[in-house]
Amino acid sequence: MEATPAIAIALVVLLPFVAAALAPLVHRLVGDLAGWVVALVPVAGFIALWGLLGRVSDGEIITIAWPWAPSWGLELSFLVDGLSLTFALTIAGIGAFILLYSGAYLKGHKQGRFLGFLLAFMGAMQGLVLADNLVALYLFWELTSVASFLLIGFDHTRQAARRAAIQALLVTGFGGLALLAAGVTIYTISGGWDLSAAGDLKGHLAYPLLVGLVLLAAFTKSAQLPFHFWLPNAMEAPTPVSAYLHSATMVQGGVYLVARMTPHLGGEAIWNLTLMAFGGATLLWGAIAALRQTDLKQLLAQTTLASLGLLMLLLGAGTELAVTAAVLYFIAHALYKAGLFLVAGAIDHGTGTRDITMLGGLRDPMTLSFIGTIMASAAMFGLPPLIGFFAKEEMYAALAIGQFESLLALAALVLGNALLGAIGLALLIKPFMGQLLPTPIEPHEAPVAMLAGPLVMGVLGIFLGFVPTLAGQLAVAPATSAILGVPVETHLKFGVDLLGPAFWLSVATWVLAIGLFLRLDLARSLLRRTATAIGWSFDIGFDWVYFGIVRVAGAVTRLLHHGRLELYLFLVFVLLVVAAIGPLWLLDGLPRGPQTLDLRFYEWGLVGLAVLGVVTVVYARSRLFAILALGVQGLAVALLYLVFGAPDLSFTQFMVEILSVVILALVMIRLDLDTADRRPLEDWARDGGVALLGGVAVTMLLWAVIEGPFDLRLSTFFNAHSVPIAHGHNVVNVILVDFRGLDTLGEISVVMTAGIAILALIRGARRQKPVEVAPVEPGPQPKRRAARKAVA
Amino acid sequence: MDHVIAALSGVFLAAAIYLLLSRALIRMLLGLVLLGNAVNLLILVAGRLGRIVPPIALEGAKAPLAGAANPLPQALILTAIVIGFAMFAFLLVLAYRAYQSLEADDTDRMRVTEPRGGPKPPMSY
Amino acid sequence: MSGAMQDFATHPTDWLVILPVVLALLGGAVLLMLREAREAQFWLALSIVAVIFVSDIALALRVSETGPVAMTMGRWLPPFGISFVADLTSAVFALAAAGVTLLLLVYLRMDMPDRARRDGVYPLILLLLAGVSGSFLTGDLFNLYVWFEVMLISSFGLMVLGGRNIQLDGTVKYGFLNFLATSFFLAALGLLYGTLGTLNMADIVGRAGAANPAVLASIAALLLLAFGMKAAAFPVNAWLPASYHAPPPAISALMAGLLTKVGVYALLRALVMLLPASREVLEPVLALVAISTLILGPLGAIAETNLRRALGFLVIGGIGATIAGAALGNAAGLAGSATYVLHAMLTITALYLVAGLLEAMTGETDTRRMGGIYAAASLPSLLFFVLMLAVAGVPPFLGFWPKLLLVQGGIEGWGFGRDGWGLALWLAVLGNALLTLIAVSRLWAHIFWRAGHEAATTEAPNPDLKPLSPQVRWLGLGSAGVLTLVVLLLGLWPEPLLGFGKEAAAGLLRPANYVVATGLEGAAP
Amino acid sequence: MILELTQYLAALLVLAGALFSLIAAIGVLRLPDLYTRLHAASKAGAIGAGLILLAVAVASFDGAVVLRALLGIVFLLLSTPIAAHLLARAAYRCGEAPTAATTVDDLK
Amino acid sequence: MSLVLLTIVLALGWAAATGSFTLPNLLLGAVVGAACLFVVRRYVSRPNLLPRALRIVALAWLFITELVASALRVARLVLRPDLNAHIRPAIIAFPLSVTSDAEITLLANLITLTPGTLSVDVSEDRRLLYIHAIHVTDRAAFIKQIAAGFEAKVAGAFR
Amino acid sequence: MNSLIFRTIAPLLVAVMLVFSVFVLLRGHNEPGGGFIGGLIAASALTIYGMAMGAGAARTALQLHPLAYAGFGVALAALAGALSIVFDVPFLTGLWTIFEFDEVEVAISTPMVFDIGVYFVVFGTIAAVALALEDEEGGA
Amino acid sequence: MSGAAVLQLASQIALGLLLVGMLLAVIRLIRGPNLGDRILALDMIGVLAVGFIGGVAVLTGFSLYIDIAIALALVSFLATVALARYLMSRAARRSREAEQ
Ligand code: NA
Ligand code: NA
Repeated sequence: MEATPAIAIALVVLLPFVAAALAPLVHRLVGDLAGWVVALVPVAGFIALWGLLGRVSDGEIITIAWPWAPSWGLELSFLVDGLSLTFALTIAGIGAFILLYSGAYLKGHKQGRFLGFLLAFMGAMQGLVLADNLVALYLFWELTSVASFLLIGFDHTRQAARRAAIQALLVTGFGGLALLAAGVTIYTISGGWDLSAAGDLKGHLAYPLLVGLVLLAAFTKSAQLPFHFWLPNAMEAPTPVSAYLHSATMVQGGVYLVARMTPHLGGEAIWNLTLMAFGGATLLWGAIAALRQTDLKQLLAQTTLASLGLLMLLLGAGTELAVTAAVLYFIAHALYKAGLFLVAGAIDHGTGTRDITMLGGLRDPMTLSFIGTIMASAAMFGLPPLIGFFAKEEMYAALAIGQFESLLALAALVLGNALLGAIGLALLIKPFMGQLLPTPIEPHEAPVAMLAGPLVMGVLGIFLGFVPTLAGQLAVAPATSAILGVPVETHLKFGVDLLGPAFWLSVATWVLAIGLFLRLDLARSLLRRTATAIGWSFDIGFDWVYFGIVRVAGAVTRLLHHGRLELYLFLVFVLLVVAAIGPLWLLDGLPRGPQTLDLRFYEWGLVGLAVLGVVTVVYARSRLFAILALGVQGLAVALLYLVFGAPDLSFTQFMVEILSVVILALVMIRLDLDTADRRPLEDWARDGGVALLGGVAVTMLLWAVIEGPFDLRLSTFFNAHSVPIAHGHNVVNVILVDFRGLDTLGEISVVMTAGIAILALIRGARRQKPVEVAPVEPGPQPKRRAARKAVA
Repeated sequence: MDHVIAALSGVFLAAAIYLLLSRALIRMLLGLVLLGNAVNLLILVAGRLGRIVPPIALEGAKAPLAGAANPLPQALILTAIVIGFAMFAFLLVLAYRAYQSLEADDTDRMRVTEPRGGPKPPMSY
Repeated sequence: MSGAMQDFATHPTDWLVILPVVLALLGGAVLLMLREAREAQFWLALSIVAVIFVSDIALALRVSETGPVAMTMGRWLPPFGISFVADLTSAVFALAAAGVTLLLLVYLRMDMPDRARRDGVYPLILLLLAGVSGSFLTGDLFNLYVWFEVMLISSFGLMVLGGRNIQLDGTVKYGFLNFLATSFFLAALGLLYGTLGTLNMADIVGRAGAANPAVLASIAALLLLAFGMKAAAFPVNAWLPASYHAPPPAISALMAGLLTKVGVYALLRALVMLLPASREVLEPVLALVAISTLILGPLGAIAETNLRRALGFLVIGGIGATIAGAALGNAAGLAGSATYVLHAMLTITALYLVAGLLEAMTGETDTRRMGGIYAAASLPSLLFFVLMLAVAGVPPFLGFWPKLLLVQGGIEGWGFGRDGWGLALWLAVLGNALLTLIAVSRLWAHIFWRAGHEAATTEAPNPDLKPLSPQVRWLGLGSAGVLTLVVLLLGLWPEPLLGFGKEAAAGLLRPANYVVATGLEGAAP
Repeated sequence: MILELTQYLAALLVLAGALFSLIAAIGVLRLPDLYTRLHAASKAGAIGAGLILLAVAVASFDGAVVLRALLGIVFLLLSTPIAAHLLARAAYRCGEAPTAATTVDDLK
Repeated sequence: MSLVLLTIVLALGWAAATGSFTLPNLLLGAVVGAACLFVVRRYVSRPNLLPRALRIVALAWLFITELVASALRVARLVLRPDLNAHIRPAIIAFPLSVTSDAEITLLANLITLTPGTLSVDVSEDRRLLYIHAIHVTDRAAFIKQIAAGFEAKVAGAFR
Repeated sequence: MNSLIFRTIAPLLVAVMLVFSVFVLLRGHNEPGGGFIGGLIAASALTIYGMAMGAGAARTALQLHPLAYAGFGVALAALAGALSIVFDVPFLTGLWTIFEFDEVEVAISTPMVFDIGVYFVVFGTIAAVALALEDEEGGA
Repeated sequence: MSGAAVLQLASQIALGLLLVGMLLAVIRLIRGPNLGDRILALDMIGVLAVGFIGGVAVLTGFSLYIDIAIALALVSFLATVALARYLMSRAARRSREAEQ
């Protein structure tokens, strides 16, 4: 049965999301068997992908595109080549075991949500590696972060879990934004959203920017120094999550991105050297940090860091051999690291502890786990004929020739691999060999669902080691071709070249590893003392930044949102001044000013009366006095309207002004009069200053307007047609009820609505007698005037 | 003539701003009324002032007298006056209610939504 | 008729452009007359809004098929009568507003005290919708002012319903600052009339080029100030966090979902379509405003412990995003702005609705004392999670698409070195996304993941959690759920959204169709 | 001729009205207390405004305007004393003491 | 009864004010007048005005002439340089003999509008009208003058 | 306001003011005035009535809640505009019917109906607010 | 001098006199000393404004302005009543407070 590519993609990418939505239902229906049921989803995906393997290993690149947002040139396009298929198969294959494992691991718990999140993550991860469209790539990239957030925070009542989840989300989200920026930049340069059509971007002005953005995205996702700290913390998640997301798949997203981008961005020194430098540093950092750990999961997490660094380093080296090594190492690592995590979970499950110093002699009670660990540790140690060995051989071969950087990288590789090897030994020997130590739970073997993964993956690692040529043909060479952008034939074959430098470097690595293993306790205490002496870590640094942002946010927000209306208003008026006069001034538009003052005496009189009224309003000491003065200026304005030929306005102004006084008086009956302007002197000057400037600025602007030409055609039209067509002699009224009747309709709606609102307010008052006490908020309370109660 | 009335509008605006900054709700409301008048005068001037001849066609006439004032700004101002009045009435009753319930007419002491020394953001995850 | 009136019959579907406003006003008026019929009020209001919603759908379909639709009131020739013009931007915004209002009416029913009904909550909502629809659909600047005021006064009414102290205080701040904003708008449009001699938007398009650029720039700056205040852009956004959390959640939702968006819409219309030359002059100012709003909004949300106040800050951050599009002024950026407005109308409203449910469950508004919902209630958690990701712009949720367009607009504007503002805006949009992610993940951790109160040392579940009553579950979760579903579906299938964004940007940048539809062919530049 | 006459009459009326109004204002300014000021305002004020309205009526030479002017005058005559009365009453109740020159105060 | 008559009066006034004594306009005036009276219907039926219309008109004339005289006198007073020497204010309780609301009101208004007097208040029991006078030398004479003058005429007009 | 004099004269004043308000309303199309001002005058009249007789009496006189008048006004104005739909003309188109009575033309038009709507809105709203404030005080 | 010219002149003089009157009333408004005096002053200004409108009507021949004058007389009466009421209620409150 061979699925068409479209159906395969749908099965691989879409089905997990559907299953995720249904997972809680499945759990409700079948209970603890849910893991078995949902594991069928990745199995189906794996089979579908397997069907494509033949075509892809023949060098075909399969693309599928569905319409998505045609108006913005977006298609939901996917691309299946060696690289994406290798990743996708890994994700589906390991995913099946993880789901199976989870069902058993969380037996008796509410698994629905958990399985759903895992399935959603699986779909997202598949989308990420299969997407060709840059937007889709970003979409799935972010979805993996979101799923990871939910899974790390699964044990959400503990602050440590919440912290780890937020940390992972923010660090990877930060990188995600860089990816978004990079994607859009590529679109801007290439004119299309499909990455496969982007071509060579190295010549472009934005190339350094693109490299920076892509590597930022990749480094955060794949936990490269200095963004590595979130990954060990992510071990707050349940063990299957650690195994799946935080070793085998999601964290490989960055590695995948670098590989995927290599044809477009790779080859320049800036790309290669940055990758090698950060990769190498992360490799050593992780490997050394792992020595310090006693918790099995922490230990594995640190080695994952190292492996991710190693992969970055190899991709940075960029030669055919190096890339082949990277692909091989990716496969090997996925198999053995997931296995190790699962075994760690099984140990935790079976003994109640993960502390390596408290474990020993488990080979008898947990034989199957022991066998799984042997296979995984051997791969980690790089023993032939496991696939891990070939990966190591390949990478040494790749870097043993070349310049200074390569040799430096080679040294880092040897050291790193030796450290990892030592830990591999420790993982096997410490918990399983020696005497059986007492543990919180009587040690017992995990169920088969939990052990299926480690065992099958271990066997697979061995199997692939025996058929490297097949692996090379089916996956490694196609993937390498995709990364390098040129067809590559596989050169992998079973056997060891005893004369090559690579083998001897391997031997050196083993020797070093055994030596390190023997001095492990010393190394651990040494490293711990060093860390204590330094007293700082990137993890602490994250807290500094995070709470720094929170603190700054708090300070800035309290500063800006102080709750003092008068200051809010002050700012608004300052801006009014700037807006009214600023552009006018900058663009040389200031007015000439009045040439003559041709007012008639009564006009002057009314202007004077208005000014007098206004000044009185401002200076009135008691408020009722001010209200009366308000009446004066209102009357003066109304009379001004009259003498400027606006009787309707005058009419309305009289009515409204007087009614305002009436309503003020009605309301003031209930308000205790307070006499003085309470402003301190400096406020007085400040407010007066901005008031003056505001008046001047708007006057200037108005002058500038009226000194320009004016087009009266609207009014000419109204004057001409008012009587003949609209049958009205009062043009203003005709405008109100006919020419611009809609304004009036809105206006009366305002009036009516004001009525509703005011009545609601007054009713509220009636309901609330006696005066309600304001909710007590922390902070000093304003003094209350007791007399007020009598009024209300 | 227009320049003077424009300046008068400026005077109104200045007084309005000064009152609106006074922190006493009733004074601020008076400021709003003055602001309304300032803007209305501004619109009148922006539509260019006419003199004493209203835009009303006399009995039997087909159009207002030549030199009649520009009717459109008047209509706009009328609408604005009415709206301003409705807003003023609402804000006035609101001020009264605020004064009654919050026991303050000083905006500096009306701090229910944004209390002085409000809570600091929690330093936790 | 003597060259003063249109000589063609009005097509029945032209009425779609004015129908939402007329129906809402009529509905509000009739409901006011029927104040005693408490139960009938709800059903009447619901059916009116439903009819408006359907009519808005028809309008949007018509506009997307035939281009902008216009009606000039009173049969007078434009620009003498008041024109209503629906281009795709207006039509879709109006549609979203009606849809949101429809769901809110349902939501409001879940716990509506009888006195709120007596105080006129239904007429007020209808009038708010009238104001919002009118603002979106009008083609006349002064008429826009009138609808702004309709919107403002009805929001005043809604904000004080119930009359708790916090509402009064919030409304004082909201009231004074917003009324000032509309007054500035009025002054600016008076000045614009004094400069161009017209109020019709399509007419302004044709005439702005010939006017004194300095004067126009100052007027544009005044408009920017006025609309910036309405939209709650930094530094004149203080009223929003001071007031939006004060009224009951449904009312908060209505305001947060609709009101600031109208400010943004007006800003886009005025500065991009009407006064493009002035927009260029003001570009640095717009950019500064956008950048600071983008950054300070989510910072506020990070700092805030009152849930709905925190959401208010997220609203502000989004306003920054929309202004960023206006500052960029290119097609992608403007499409980003337009789609962002749409996204925010849906997402922010839904978030407030969910916030209301959370408040009902916990009896708290303080995030420090909410805790424990994730374990207790799946559906609210799911809704909030989807919405918070949408607001943070995480794909595939709705908010991602505007962010994508803005990032694209930023790069185009920046042009790898041509324009520093483009780069700064680009970085600010990205920075906003990160800060918003911090803010929402904090909210999530504190409200959902944490077991109980912040101070509580145990991990025991929050003892104060109350289950939702069946009424609340159906109406509240139902309406929030429908809205969230829209957010989700539009995120997954963004073609309608992006197609709209493209058209909206084109309409703002090249308003020829708008002008022609209004009936002013000769006036197009 | 009649028109001319009415115009002279109107001129007279408008001047007289303005004069009365001014005098009322002077009274309001000069008289010693509220109660005495109310005398000036309620009498001279009403008369002044009334005369000017009459002047408008006369000058317009139009029956409708005359009737409206009369309506206005009637209204002034009805309202002015009531306003004065209400104000005096309120001021007294509010404790506003009459001028010291007051000889008798039966309201005390 | 009086509502109908008042309606007719208002309709005539309407027609006069609008300047058109046509039938439709009169009808309109009647409708408007009736509607407005409907609002205040509870209070207008009490004074039965019409039968005394003529006497009332006569009173009104008296009222206006007194008013002019009063205004002139006040004008002379306020223009005097030695203003304070010519005033001797007093508030005097005037014992009312008229009893109905309409009569009291009319009297009070007349008093306000006539020389040197101003009605301040009516006692709770409606027996006393407090009058502020701007210049009183003889209290008894003052009371007598009002009782014989305006009060008698008002009483005459209403009985 | 418990003044006998005021209470006695107020109904008369109110009736005159109301008539005047309608007068101002109806001739607004040709001379200064119109629905808004007419409505304000009517509302002033009602306010005086309320002050003199108490808010309760004023409410009784109005029969309906004052805001119902406002709602009626908006509905009337909107319907006057919506009538256009019947005649295939845009919203708020002025439609005129002119009757002849005794050589006198009486025009009935939608702008006039619209203006009457305005009148009711203003009257109803201001009266509602004034009476509500009056109620609050309970009469001094 | 023609009747029209006399009328023009007279009405202009009248406007001047009324303005002076308003000024004096404003002085009273400012000087007070009591609230009652100020209310009276505003009432006076209202009445003077009625006259002013009449003056403008005479000056321009737009006798239709008389309606504005009437309306102003109506509402300024209302204002005075309301303000008097305010005074009254303040008196009532003071006595209430004094009792307590
Ligand atoms: Na109007
Ligand atoms: Na927003």
